[in-house]
Amino acid sequence: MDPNYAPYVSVLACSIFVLGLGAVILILNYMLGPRRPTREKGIPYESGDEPHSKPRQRFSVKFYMTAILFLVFDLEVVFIYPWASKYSDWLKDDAFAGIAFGGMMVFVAVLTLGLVYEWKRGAMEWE
Amino acid sequence: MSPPETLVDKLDSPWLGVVLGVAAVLGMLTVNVLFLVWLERKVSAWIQRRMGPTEVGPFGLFQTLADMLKLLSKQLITPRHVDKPLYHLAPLVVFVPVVAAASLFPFSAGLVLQDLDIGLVLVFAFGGLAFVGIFMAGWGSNNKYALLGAMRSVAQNISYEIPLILASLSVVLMSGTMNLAKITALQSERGYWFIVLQPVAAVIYFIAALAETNRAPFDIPEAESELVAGFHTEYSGMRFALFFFAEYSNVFIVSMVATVLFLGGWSGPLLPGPVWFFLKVYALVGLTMWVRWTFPRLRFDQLMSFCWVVLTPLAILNLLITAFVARLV
Amino acid sequence: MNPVSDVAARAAEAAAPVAHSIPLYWFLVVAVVLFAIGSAGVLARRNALTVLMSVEIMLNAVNLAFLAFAREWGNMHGHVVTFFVIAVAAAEAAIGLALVLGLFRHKKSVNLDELTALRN
Amino acid sequence: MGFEQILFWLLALGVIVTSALVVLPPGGKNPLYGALLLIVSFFFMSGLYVLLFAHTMAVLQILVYAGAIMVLFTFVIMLLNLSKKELGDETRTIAKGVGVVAVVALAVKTALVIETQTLNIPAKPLPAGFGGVDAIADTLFHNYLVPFELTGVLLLVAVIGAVVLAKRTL
Repeated sequence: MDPNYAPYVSVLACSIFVLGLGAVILILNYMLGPRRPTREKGIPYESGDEPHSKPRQRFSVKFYMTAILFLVFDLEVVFIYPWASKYSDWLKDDAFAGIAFGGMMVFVAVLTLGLVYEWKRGAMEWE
Repeated sequence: MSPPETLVDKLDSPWLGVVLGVAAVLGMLTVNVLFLVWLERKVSAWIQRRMGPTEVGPFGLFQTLADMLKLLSKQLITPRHVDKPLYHLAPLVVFVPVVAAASLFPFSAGLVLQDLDIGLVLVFAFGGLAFVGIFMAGWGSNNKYALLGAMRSVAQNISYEIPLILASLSVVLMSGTMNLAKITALQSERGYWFIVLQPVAAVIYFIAALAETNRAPFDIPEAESELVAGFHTEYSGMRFALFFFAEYSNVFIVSMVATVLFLGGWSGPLLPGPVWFFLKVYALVGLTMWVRWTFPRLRFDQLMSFCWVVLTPLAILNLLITAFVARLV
Repeated sequence: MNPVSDVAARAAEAAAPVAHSIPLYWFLVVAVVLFAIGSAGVLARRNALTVLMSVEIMLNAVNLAFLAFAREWGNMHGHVVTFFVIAVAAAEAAIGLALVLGLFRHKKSVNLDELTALRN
Repeated sequence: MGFEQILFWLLALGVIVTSALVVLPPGGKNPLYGALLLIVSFFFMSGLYVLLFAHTMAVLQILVYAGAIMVLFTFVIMLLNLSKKELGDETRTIAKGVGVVAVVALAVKTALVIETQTLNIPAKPLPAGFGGVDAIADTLFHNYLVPFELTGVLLLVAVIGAVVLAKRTL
């Protein structure tokens, strides 16, 4: 196997192994445990009350705003990963060090504007 | 590029190596989680002037093991009107990435199952996958508390992931690598831990890690007084145990990341590597427990705005200042 | 890189084209099939969410093709373009889903056939 | 067939089947199933990336696609919590049928063309560090600095647009 991706194949094998093990544990529990379903056991748990509204309501759009912010900052982080791991090498090259620093500075500043905008629009105030 | 010799290389058959390695990691994780749950109960008891578990084994040490066996023989209750595929698969989806992430850590020099150049990114990638299982559990359960708990849990997890990663990137900036083993070796080589140069990042990381693992004072998603048990309300028996296992494994994993990034991993004088590694991990775990049983719970809006208004800008600032200072010196 | 070693490197490249164990063609076929699935979804489905997901499938197919060619040419440009495609896909999803939310508020439906305001 | 080829076909089959299920039922009927199947297909896809020596992109694919973009999708699906009626009926028109047939025909034709066209490309040897983070960083910041900054602007525009669109008609 190519040494380039051997460790990743090993990660894959590891995940499959763990998935199988988890399934075995659940099946074991299914076989060992008793099976006596009653009506009361089947109703959604609301601390003993009968459920009195539909379980799946609509949620605040604030969750969506949070997800948008997360998406943008996740991409920022993804662009910072390669930059951060190479930055110390670039510092040895004086001509390029400034570009590397300035380039990331501008990128981060632009994305922080997005954060400030969302904050100012009140998208992050949960009432 | 060529990775140092790992456990897998030392065996003749790579497949046997993988299976044995995973079994070892899983065993390590299970023992630690069982111990962690016991420790949590003892620490909370100590803080609240109680005894905690005392019956099973010396100091009640085997209490969690007994609990595990009890759960294994319990009835698996499936409530009516659940979304069957989602409800049944959710525990497995939560369980697998956690163990996969745990298999990436170097416990000592050369004692690592999978030595990847981008190990740190992969740990965070697996951590980010937790949301899938939480969603499946919350949506599949047909229970309003489970669903609300899942929504809050995911919103909190994704928000705090940003400062968490940004803080650890400040360390990457200084080490110039994302290989967990190399980051450790570098600290051992230079003779100092990165917490010395990055105290702010360490504090940000610690706070964000508390929130990532849904622990008090950030345990809104499973606030028992308002949401029953959060997204795993409707789960019983081993299904519940898998969620519980994943939760405590997460505590352990974020502590391991912190140990590698800020506390020099397995490096230390006299004692062998793994001892140092676990000593540091347990010091951090103990700290999270102390915090959990001492501080009151935050409100959800406070939680979210604290992340986006305070923690994230601070982490960005810290990263840029680190880059700037690195240029000057 | 100094010219001498550059020449040497080029000579080495010209001399020894490597044979990968998985040919480029296989990857491209998978990419084509995925792209077809995605575009069929965009054409045939009227549920806005499924249409957006089909677009993601198409972008993924393109990424696969870029990475396959990057391996073939032995340089990293394909990887960086994939990077940008991922970023654009994220921006597209953010705006697309905001539009879906808006559509739902207006029409109480996410069916794209309801979007007829500009017709006639 | 060697191990790598078998792995390739397993992953390819996985990505094609799961992607098809996103479009067809069950994914086409229930968007939440569609989103979860899409996440599974991203995993198979990143497996293919690894076989192309693009291991960094494979991990970033999981991090961004499975970990961030799909969060957005699932959030919106749960926010709307659509009933059958709100999802709308799928109309079957002749135009759609023609479109799908045309797409399939085009795909078959393209596959045949690339077979004859790509057989002659001699593969270049991979430089040291191919597919690693450092190689990506070098190419990104040396050759693509302006597109990189523009991506930042694009993301800013996306945030502002999404906030405006989602907030206006609350």
